[in-house]
Amino acid sequence: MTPFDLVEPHSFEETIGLIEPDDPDVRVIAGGTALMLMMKAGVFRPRRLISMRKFASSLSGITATSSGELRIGAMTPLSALEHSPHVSRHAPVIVRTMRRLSNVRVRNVATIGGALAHADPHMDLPPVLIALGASVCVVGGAGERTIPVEDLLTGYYETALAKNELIAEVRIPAPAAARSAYCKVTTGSADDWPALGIAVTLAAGGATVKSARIAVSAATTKATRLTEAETALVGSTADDGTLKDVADIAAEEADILADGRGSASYKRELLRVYVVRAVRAAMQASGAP
Amino acid sequence: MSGGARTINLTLNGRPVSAEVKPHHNVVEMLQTQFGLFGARESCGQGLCGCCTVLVDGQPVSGCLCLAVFLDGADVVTIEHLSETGKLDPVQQAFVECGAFQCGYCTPGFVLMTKALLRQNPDPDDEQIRDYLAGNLCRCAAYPEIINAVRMAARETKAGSTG
Amino acid sequence: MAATTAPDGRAGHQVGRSLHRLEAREKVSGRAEYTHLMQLPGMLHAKIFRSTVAHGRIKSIDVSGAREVPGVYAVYTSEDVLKVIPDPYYGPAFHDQPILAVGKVHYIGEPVAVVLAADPHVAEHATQQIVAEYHELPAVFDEVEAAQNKTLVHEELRPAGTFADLKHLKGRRGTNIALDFRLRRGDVDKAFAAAAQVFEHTFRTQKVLHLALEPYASIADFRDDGVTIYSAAQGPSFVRTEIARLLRWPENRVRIKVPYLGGGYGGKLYIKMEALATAMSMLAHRPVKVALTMEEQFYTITKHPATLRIKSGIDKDGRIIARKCEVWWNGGAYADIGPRVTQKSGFTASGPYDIDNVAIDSYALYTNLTPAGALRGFGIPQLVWAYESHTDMIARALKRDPLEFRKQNLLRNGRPQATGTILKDAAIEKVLDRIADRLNWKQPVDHGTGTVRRGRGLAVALKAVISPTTSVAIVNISGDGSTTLYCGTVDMGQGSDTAMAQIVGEVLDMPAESVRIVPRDTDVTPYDMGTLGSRSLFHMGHAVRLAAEEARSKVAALRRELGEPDGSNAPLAELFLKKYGMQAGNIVGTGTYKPDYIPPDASGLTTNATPFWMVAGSGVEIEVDTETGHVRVTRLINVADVGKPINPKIVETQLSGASLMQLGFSMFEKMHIDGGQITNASLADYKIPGMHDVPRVMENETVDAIQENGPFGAKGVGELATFGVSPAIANAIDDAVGVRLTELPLTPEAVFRALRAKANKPLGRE
Amino acid sequence: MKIAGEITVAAPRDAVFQALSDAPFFASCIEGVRDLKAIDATHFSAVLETRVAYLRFNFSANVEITGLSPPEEIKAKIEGTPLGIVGRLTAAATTRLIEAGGQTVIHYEIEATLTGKLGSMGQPVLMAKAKDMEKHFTERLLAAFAAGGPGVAS
Repeated sequence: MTPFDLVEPHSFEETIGLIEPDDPDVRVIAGGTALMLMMKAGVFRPRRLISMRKFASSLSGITATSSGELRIGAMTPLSALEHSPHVSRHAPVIVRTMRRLSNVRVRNVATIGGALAHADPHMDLPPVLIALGASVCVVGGAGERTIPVEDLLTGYYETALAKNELIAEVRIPAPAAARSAYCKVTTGSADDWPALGIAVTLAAGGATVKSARIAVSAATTKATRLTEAETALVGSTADDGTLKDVADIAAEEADILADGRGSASYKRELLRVYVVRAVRAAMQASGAP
Repeated sequence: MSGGARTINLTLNGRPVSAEVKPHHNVVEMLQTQFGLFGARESCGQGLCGCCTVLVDGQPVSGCLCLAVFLDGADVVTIEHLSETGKLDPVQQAFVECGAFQCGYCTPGFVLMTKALLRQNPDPDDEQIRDYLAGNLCRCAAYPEIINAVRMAARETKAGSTG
Repeated sequence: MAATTAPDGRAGHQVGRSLHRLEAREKVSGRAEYTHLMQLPGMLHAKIFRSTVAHGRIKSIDVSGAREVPGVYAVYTSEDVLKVIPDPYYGPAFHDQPILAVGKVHYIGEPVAVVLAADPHVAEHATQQIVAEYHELPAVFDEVEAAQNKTLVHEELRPAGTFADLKHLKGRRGTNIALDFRLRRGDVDKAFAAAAQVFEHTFRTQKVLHLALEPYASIADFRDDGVTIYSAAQGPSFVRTEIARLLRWPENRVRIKVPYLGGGYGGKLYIKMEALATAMSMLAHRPVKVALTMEEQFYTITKHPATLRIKSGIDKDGRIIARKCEVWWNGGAYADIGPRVTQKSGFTASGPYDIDNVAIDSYALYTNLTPAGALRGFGIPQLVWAYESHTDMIARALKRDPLEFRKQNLLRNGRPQATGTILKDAAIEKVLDRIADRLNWKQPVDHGTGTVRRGRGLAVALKAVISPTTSVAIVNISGDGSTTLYCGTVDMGQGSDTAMAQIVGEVLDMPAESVRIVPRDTDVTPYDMGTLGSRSLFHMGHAVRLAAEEARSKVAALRRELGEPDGSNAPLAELFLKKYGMQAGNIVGTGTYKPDYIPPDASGLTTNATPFWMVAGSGVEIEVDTETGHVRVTRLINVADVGKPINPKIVETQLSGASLMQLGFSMFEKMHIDGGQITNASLADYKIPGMHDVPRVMENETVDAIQENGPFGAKGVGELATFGVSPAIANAIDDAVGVRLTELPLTPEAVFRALRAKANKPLGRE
Repeated sequence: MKIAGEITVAAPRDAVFQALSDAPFFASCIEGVRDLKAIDATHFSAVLETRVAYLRFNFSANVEITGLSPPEEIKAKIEGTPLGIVGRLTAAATTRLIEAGGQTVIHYEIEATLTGKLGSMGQPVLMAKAKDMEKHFTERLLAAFAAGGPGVAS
C-alpha cells in the first residue's frame, strides 16, 4: 500500500469538518475492511484517511423504540446485530442472514454504516434492509436528512451520499406482523459471494398478503426493489398461480448482469425460482432468529 | 507529514508493549517486523482465508485487513500466546490428536478461531462449528479432522473447567 | 510423547503405527518455519512488473518513474539479468523460460521488470510507475487451435536434457507441440471395423490453480563463492542443479535450504522464484526475497486444461476391443513439466481396462497463457475424467450396469497394460468392489420425485509412477545412540517426515519419535529427484530403508567386533562407549534407490513402464436441484490401494484431502480468462472448497493389499484420491437426472443448461 | 468482454456518418474524455477519466481509425494505459449504419480487453461502468441530433 496520512478526530462533527469534498483522495474510514481491500489492490491510493474509531462507541449501539422500531448506530459492528436481543426480536431475518454473511472476523470489524456506504451489490444486508423498509439517517454539511436504503444505493459502489455526508444511524421500522426471508444463492463454493440475493418481507392478514417488499441483489448492479412483483403478490394468498406470475414479473423487471458467477439468462432463471422460494419462506417464517 | 510513524501502546499476549507503526502498516506486518511473531501470516490478503487471524479484545479479526494503528489501546492475543507456558492449549492439543492439519500454514488461524468459538459457545454442534469456521480455508482440506478437533477441544475444555 | 520402548529395550513395529506428525507441535503453535515468512539481515524485497499483453515484442520499458520513488534500491530488466546470467533460460523439459522477459512476452502476467527496496510497500508502489510498450502479436489460447500451428508461441524449442525420462525430447522449429507421445498396440483400425458398436466422445477440463496458502517464495543470498537459496521448493536437488547450470558453477557452490512448505500440490516443483531471486541478489549484492501475493500465483503455474477425445469399439459380448485416445494438453507459455504430463499420463490414457487394440496420441502444446505444470496427479485426473465418463456413457448406451460393464472389461494382475507392461500388485477390482459395496450398489437407488433428484456414480483409475528416478538417504547414529535421517523429500503436509522416521525406527528398532529428520539443505541432505507424483514413499522410502539397513549391519559388525554375544541387546550408546572410551563416533548408513525402467519404443510400448501401479477410485451420492441445477454431494467415498500403509491415519487424511481438493476442481474452481487475462485472480473470485462444501458423509478406505517390491509393502498415496472424483460425480448426475456433462467444472449453470436442453427448452447464451 | 447494441437516430445516414466520424463530436459523447488531440487524420490521443464512486481511473488513450467506409462503417482501435497502475485497455470497435425509413440505426460492437490489475479484479464493476457509459453515450448522441444535429448543438 502507498503511505497515507491518518487523522483520528474525536467527534462526528469534527469528522465532517475534516472531509474535503473536492479531494476524492481524502476518505473516511469506519471498520475499514472494504476500504483496505481497495487500498491493497492499489485501486485506491488515499492521501489521507479520517478514522471514526476514536468515537465509534458514541455511534454504535442498538435500541428499540416502544413501537418496535430498531435504531442502529452507524458504527455498530455487524456482529453486534447478530447477537442483539432487539434485532433477534424485531428483525430476526437479520440474525439469520448474519450466519452466512462474509465471515466471523469481518462481521467483528465491519460496521453497518460502512457496509451501506460501500455499496457493493453482492452484500447480503442491503436487500434485507430494503425489504424491511429501512432507512438511513444521514448527517453532513447541509444538516440532517433521512434516505430510504433503496434510494441510498444508486449503483455499483455508488450511493446518494454527498461527499461530506456520513451515515449516522440505520432505522428499521416496526415489524407489524411482518414476515421476512432472505435467500443467498451461490454458484461457486458455499462461502462465495452470492450470484443472487433475494429478500422478501410480507405482512399477511390471515392467508392474504397485505403488503410485500421484495429486493434483489448481486445479480444486479445495486440492491433493487422489485415493485411490480410486489404489486402482483399483494392481495393474493401467495398461491402457486400467483407465485408463477410473480416469478415471471420479477424476472422481467430486474436488470440482470452477467459475470463470472453466471450468465444473465441463468441468473434470471435463478431469480424466477428463488423469488418464489423466498416468498414461501417468508410466509412460513416463525420469527425465530 | 504524510504517513509518518507513530507510537501505539497495546497489550500483546498479556504484556504491555509499544510499537512504532506507520498508518499504512497492517497488524500482520507489525507483529512480524516489530515483535518477531510469525504465527499470523498473510495469505489471501482479503480476509477470506483466516491465516492472519488474531484476537483483538477477545474477538477474532483478520490481521491483514486491520491497520496496526487501530490496535492502540487494544488487548491482542496471537497464536504464540497459547503455548507460552510450554504446554499446548487444549485446542492445540486436540488439533495434534486429530491430525487436523497437513501443511500447517492455516493452522494458527483455525486454532485461534476455535478458541474464540469455544469461549462464545462451549458446546457447539457441528453446524455451529461449520458456520463459525466457514471463513477459514485449508487447501489441504483437513476439514473433517478440524471438526473432530473442535469437538475434542470442546470436551477437553469442559472437562478441564469442571474438574 | 507416546514413544515407548518395551522393558526388553525393543521398540516394536513402527511401520503401521498411526503416529501423529512429528512436526505437529511446531505447526499448532505457529512456530513452524516457512520461506514466505523468513527474513535475512540486509534483505531487499522484490516486486514484479508484469506483462499486460499476451504475446508481443517489447518495444521499450521505461523504469525512470520507478527509480524516482524514494526508497527504491534498484530496478532491473532482462538487460541487467543478461549481464550476470548470459543464458537466462530455465525449465525441466525445455530451456524456454527466461528469468525476466527477453525481447518478447508470451503471456499476460509474465515477469518483465523487478523493483528492489527494503520496504515492500515502496517496491510495490514503484512497479506501478513502470511503463512498457509492446508490439502486439497474434496470440493463441486454445490447445486444439494451438496444435494447428497457425500462431506460434516460440520460434524455437530447446530441450533441457536434464531428466532421464525426458531424454527423448527434440529441438524443433515452427511448432507449438513441445512433445507428442504416441502409443500403438494391436491394430485399432481393424478392431474398430470389427466392432459391433463404436462410441466417441470429447471432454474438456478447465484451467485451475494449486492455490497453496503459502504463495511462492524464495530468498537468495548471493556471494562470490556461493549462493544460498531459501525456497519453498518441492525439489531442492533439481533447483540446485538448475541454478548451478545457469551460473555455470559446480553444484557444490549452490545451497538450497527448504523449510516447511505451506502447501505444494506440484506447484512448487522445478524452478519457480529461485532463478529470479538469484539474479536479483547477484545484481544487488544483497539478499533478495521474492515472495508473491495470492494474485501473483495466478501468473505463475496452473494445472493443464485439456481436450480429450476418446473412441471405443465394443464387440457383441460387450467387451471393449479397441480404444483410441487423443489428448491436447494446454501447457501455456512455457513447457515446465508439461512434456512429462503428456508422456506419463499417455501410458494409461486408455484406463484400467484390458483392451487389445489401443492407440494414444498425446500432445503437449504451447499457448499464450500462464504456464501449466504438475498438479496432484500429473494429468491423470484429466484423463480419468474422460475415460470414466466415457465408460459410463457406453454402459448406459448399452443398457448395461456401469459396475458390471467395468468389471467385465477390467484389467487384472498378470495381464498386459496398454504399454505392454504386465499389471502387478494393482488391486483394481478390489477397489471397485469396495466402492460398490459401500454404495450398496446392488440395491436400486431411490431417485426421488419433485425438484430434488438423487443419483450415484463411481469411477476407478490407474496410474504409472514417474520413472526412472533416484533417491538417496543417509542415516547417522550418534555416540549416544540417537539417530538422524538426512533425506531430500520435502514435507509439505503429506507427512513424509513422519513416515520416513517410521521406516528408520522399524529397521533400527527404535521409536519413530526419537528419529530426527534434518531440515532440507542440499549442503547436507543427499540427492532426491523431487517430492512429486506420489513417488517419495516408494523411492525415498526404499533409500531410507537401505540406509537404515546399512547402519544396522554396521551396528551388528560393531557388536561382533566388540565381542558381544549373539542376540545381545546392549544399547547403542554402550557400544560406542566401549569402542571409543567415551560418548563419541558415528555409524553412518547410506542408501540409494533407483528402480529399473525401460523407455517406451517408437510405438510407446515397454515391458517396464513403472515400478508400481497406483490404483484408486471414488463413489458418490448426490442430490440435484432440478429447478436450479445445484448439485450437492451428500456422500463421498474414496477407496485406494496403497499397499500396506506405513501410517494409516496420515494415509486417511491424504485421501480425504486429495478428494476434497478434486471436489473443488470438479464443482466450481475455474480460472476465467478473457483475451488472455485471468479475470478472477483472487480468493474473492476464485473459490476453493471451505467447511460447508465438505460432503456430510465422507469415507476413506485402503484395501487390504501389499506392494511386493515396496518398502514394507507400501507405495505412494498423495495423488490417489484425486483420480475418480470428477467422473463419479458426472456419472451420478446422469444417474439422477439423465443429463451428461462433458466439461468441467460441473457448475449449477452447466447442469441447468443441460436439463433445459434435454427438455428441448435451451437457455439463451446472454 | 463484448459490448454490443444499437441506437436509432432520427437523421439521415449521411449526417449520422458525418457526425460519428468527426472525432471531437464523437469524443464529446463519451463521458470523461478530455485533451483530445488529432495526431493525423486517423490517429488521436486523449485522456479518459472514469469514476466509480470515490475511485478514479485515468487512461491515456490512443485511437486509430482503422476503417472508414462512408456512409456505412467505421472501425476503430483503441489502446489505453491506466496511469499509476499497471494495466492496459485494448478495444476494437465496429460501427455500422443502416438506413431505416429516414432514420438511421447504428449497430455497434466493441470487443474490449482489460489487462493487469484492473483486468484481474475489476471486471464486474468496470463492466457495469461500461453499461453506464453506453447509456450516457446514447443520451448525448440522441440529444445532439434532437437539437438539430451535432453542428447546431455545439
